[in-house]
Amino acid sequence: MGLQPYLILAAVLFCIGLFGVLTRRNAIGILLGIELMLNAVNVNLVAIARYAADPAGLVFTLFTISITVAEVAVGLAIVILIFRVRRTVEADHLNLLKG
Amino acid sequence: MMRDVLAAFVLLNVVVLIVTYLTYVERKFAARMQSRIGPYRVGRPHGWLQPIADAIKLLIKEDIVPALADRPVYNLAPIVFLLPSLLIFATIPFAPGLGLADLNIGILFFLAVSSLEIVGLFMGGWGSNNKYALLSAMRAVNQIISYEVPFVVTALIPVLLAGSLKLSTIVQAQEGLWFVAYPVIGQLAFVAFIVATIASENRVPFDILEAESELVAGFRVEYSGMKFALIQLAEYTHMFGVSCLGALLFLGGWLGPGLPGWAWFLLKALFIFLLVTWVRWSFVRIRVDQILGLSWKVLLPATLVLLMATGFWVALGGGHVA
Amino acid sequence: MIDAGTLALAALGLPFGAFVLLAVVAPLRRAGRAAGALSVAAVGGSLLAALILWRTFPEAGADTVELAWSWLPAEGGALATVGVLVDSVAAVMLVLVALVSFLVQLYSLGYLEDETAPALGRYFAYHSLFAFSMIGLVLASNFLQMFIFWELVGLCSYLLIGFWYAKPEAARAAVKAFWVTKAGDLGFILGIVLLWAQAGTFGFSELFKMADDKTLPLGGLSLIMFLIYLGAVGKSAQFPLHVWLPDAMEGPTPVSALIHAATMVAAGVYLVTRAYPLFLQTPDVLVLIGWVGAFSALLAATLGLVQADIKRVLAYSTVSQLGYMMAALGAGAVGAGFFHLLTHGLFKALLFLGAGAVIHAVGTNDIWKMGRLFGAMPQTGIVFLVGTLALAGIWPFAGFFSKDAILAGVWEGGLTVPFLMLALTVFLTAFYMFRVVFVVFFATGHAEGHPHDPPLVMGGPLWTLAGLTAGVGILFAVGGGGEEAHGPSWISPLSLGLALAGIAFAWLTYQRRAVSAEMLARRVRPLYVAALRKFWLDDLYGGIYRGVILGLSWVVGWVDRYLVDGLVNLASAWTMRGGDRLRRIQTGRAQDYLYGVAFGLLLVIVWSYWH
Amino acid sequence: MSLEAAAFWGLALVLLASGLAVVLSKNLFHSVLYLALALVATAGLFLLLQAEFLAAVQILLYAGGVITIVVFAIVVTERLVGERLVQTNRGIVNGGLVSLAVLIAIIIFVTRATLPQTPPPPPADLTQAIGRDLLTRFVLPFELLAVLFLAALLGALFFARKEE
Repeated sequence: MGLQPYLILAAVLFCIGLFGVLTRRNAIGILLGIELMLNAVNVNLVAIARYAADPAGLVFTLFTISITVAEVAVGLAIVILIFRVRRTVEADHLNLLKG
Repeated sequence: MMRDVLAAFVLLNVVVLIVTYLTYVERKFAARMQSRIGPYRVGRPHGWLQPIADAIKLLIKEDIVPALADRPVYNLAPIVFLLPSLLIFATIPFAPGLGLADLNIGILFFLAVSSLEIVGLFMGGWGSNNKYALLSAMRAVNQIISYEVPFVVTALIPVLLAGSLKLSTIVQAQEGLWFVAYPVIGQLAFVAFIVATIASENRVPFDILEAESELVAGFRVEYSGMKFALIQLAEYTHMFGVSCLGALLFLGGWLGPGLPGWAWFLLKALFIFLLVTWVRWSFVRIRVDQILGLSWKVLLPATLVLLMATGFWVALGGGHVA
Repeated sequence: MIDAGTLALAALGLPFGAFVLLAVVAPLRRAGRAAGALSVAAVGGSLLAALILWRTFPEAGADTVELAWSWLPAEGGALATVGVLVDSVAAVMLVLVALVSFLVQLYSLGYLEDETAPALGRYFAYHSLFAFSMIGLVLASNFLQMFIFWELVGLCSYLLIGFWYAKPEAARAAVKAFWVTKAGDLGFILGIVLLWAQAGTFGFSELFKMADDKTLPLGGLSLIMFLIYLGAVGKSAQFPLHVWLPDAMEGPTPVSALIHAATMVAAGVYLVTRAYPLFLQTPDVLVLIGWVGAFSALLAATLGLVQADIKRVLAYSTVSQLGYMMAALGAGAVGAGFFHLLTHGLFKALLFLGAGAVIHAVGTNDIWKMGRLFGAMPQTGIVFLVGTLALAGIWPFAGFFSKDAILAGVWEGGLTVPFLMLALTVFLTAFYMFRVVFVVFFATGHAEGHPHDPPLVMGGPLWTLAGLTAGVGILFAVGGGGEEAHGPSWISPLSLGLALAGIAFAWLTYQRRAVSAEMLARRVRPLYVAALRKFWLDDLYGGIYRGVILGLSWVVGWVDRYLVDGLVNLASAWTMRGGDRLRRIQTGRAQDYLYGVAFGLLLVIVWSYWH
Repeated sequence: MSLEAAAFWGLALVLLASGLAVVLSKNLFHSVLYLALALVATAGLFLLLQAEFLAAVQILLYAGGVITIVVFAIVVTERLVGERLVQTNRGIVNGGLVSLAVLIAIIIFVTRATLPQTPPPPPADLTQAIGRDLLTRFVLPFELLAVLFLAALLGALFFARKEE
């Protein structure tokens, strides 16, 4: 089996995640979409590492996984904080940055 | 291929049988500690048919689903809860060559799969749509996040000493000296491991998630019949699995004179199981904040320091680096 | 026999262990005296290791022992190594450092008995850190590691000068010491990095080998060595960066004895000694070192004449003696300079500890508030006298031989003018030191209270150092004056004569009052005033700061306020109008921005089709 | 069809289906569960690619860590047993179009590239290789990761502290 199916699978997964991030109303839902996108990236990295016989890709997957965990922890801390203050996690209502 | 499937099937049944009788062992043990007799009537004189009777009783009970439950989640929860508990046995070597798959990342596989259990637990708590169940699941998340980290860290100490993630290699490295007898490091790590084990099994004194007097029966309060049986089975299977891990990591697995390897192994696992049970029936429950504080303020720093010390020790030439 | 590397590591590790224990185990630290005992025990162990190392060194077949571990792994080999490098210089220096540290810590137990327990614990934690850092500096096997320890001792110096941080002068002095030495350190690290860029290594052994084989690229080496020397200028308080050392006397006296007399300030000299094979490649820098050293010696000696604070006199004499060492190094007499470093370490620590005993007994630093103390504190008087004689360079004390060797070395090195400065300094040194001795111990006047000799825990170190100061000298006197002094035969009588003249002059002025000090001051009024004002150097630095920097800031401020702001205001007016139109794009919803990201991604992909 | 290909297509099907469910499900809790499924399926893909170590890490950190934290956040933000938060999607057409455009662009890109058809033989001990690379070639990123974690830790502490 070639590398191509893996890359295409990752691309589809990435776009599903992108779709989720673009359309979800709930901040947590958006985070879930981001997780999917990152996951797609990991699939790419591991697949390419396998086919290029270079562990660099695996090392970087390790990095992305651990960074994602940290990101989720902080991201959700922010979500909870927003909820505490504004009693909502609807992304539509979170427009304090509005110009 | 067919051989593997067959082996898996046999293993599954053996494990389930052992676990079924573990409940019996625990009940008898607890009864002795409290000067009672324990199960007695079914299968006189020692009540040795009691687990079978229990299983049959639960199987023929009516399956109740709460009206407001999140049905698919509620129904799937026991299975999701049970699966990881059974999967962890895939990598456990019972004796040299006796085991399904002796992965070269065995211990990591064990830790990873057993961490999935929380998903099933939470599905049950959430799906029941019951405030006790949900509170219990919340507490479980708190506690398991807190104790997962020290648990992994203590499990890494034997890994460092043996220089391998492969469970059979870790056991082989203990030829001559079990890691529990390793000077200083071994004992401290073992104590930390037992504490983290008790917490990860949600046993007294860390059983806040099913604290009967507060939460009725915790996340499984709405379950009955077969599903309840599955949850119980999963819990005891997990306990047995962790006991096996402890036997592998610290007590030298199948190593021992005279008896065949698998017998030694099971005895050691039983020993850890009884140790935990002994703690369970001896202590009182402590508060949620105390449990979390113990994990983050005492256990985690202590195990991290221990891990660092082990690292230095190994770097200086101790250990069995391959 | 334990091998040298292990011993060196033990000497290094013990104080570090003590420091970590004291830093981590708070109850132990707060216990005060227990912390002190631990720290003293650790550094005592270091001393033992150092002594064994010194006695058994050099081992058969190797005159340097190097242990190295690679550090900072990178593609294409490790970037640097850490390790210990022991040779005869390091071994001797190690003994000095461990010895003085040990004695001073012991002494501190008595000197600081009035401190609260937590403060005492903190003091000893710093001391342990200092001992570790200084030993690490001595044993460093490469420039990078040396720099790290160099900064660590600087940090300890800062912490210990500011030990009484509630006292504003102490806090200010700590900061001043920190910044002034940092100015030198900046040069040091620049030099190291440039050297690395040139030679590709930090390691001493490799660099010396390259210097030996003439493979060291010489282009720009003068600049590099000058920059490295700047570090030594800051640490060893050479002109013009000497201003921090007198102020550093705000710290506890044992600290002054240890850090600002015997060990840390000598680190600069040690650095030059250590890197001497490299300095040899750049004779112009060496000449500069010689001149600056001699000038520092003379300048500090004149400043020492007018101080009323006993510790400040000693501080200036430290600067002066460091100048001697540097001058010797500059003239090529490495052995003499290093020898003086050792003897000076002993007798200056002795002097400071003696001064500390006096201060402890009298409760003031001002020499005019003391007097006739010899009767009350005979032991202190005797040891102080021993130290003073050594510092003045009187036969047969240790200072005589080392100073003699330096004078001979500088003369032989052909630096005539620096030689004259140093010779004059000999006279001045004897004069101002005996000024202190006569005023404090013999002349009229009386101290308040009932001063008495210090307790054994303080007296022990004093007598030990006094014995060593005298003993080393006698050893040399018997042994024939050392090998270094091979200058003309008239140098020894000259320096001895100058020193004796200085003592006699001081005796006339301050004991017999045959010469009036006031009249002397009037005669050389400009010089007297200048010395009182520290030759306006501190004022100059302050003035530079106030005049140049603040003036520049004012100009910059004006430019900023009117020219730049004018442009900015103009730009902002346009931006505001533009922004008002653009703000509609900014909805504040993260997802709308993500559309932008997605479009960007699309653009990148489409663009890549053509490439 | 070889066993490997069968496993790949099976996993791909699960992965994509659960991925779609993540972004389309109206029940946030179900979304998270589907995400867990997707993550486990990804771990399966890693196994297929002979990266067992990463598969284990993926499950341990993602499934054990991320999922737990997300669930936690859901419970906290839905006020324990409050009303079930029905979450909907907004601007489905726009989002769909943009995602589809990106997908098509990537697929064209991928199909135009020449990619290896067969994997090279797997290395002897990948775990060891990862470990060695982590502490030699990539030691700087590794150290930076530690700094990042420290920052994340401080950030989480900052957010979690009690309101004054």
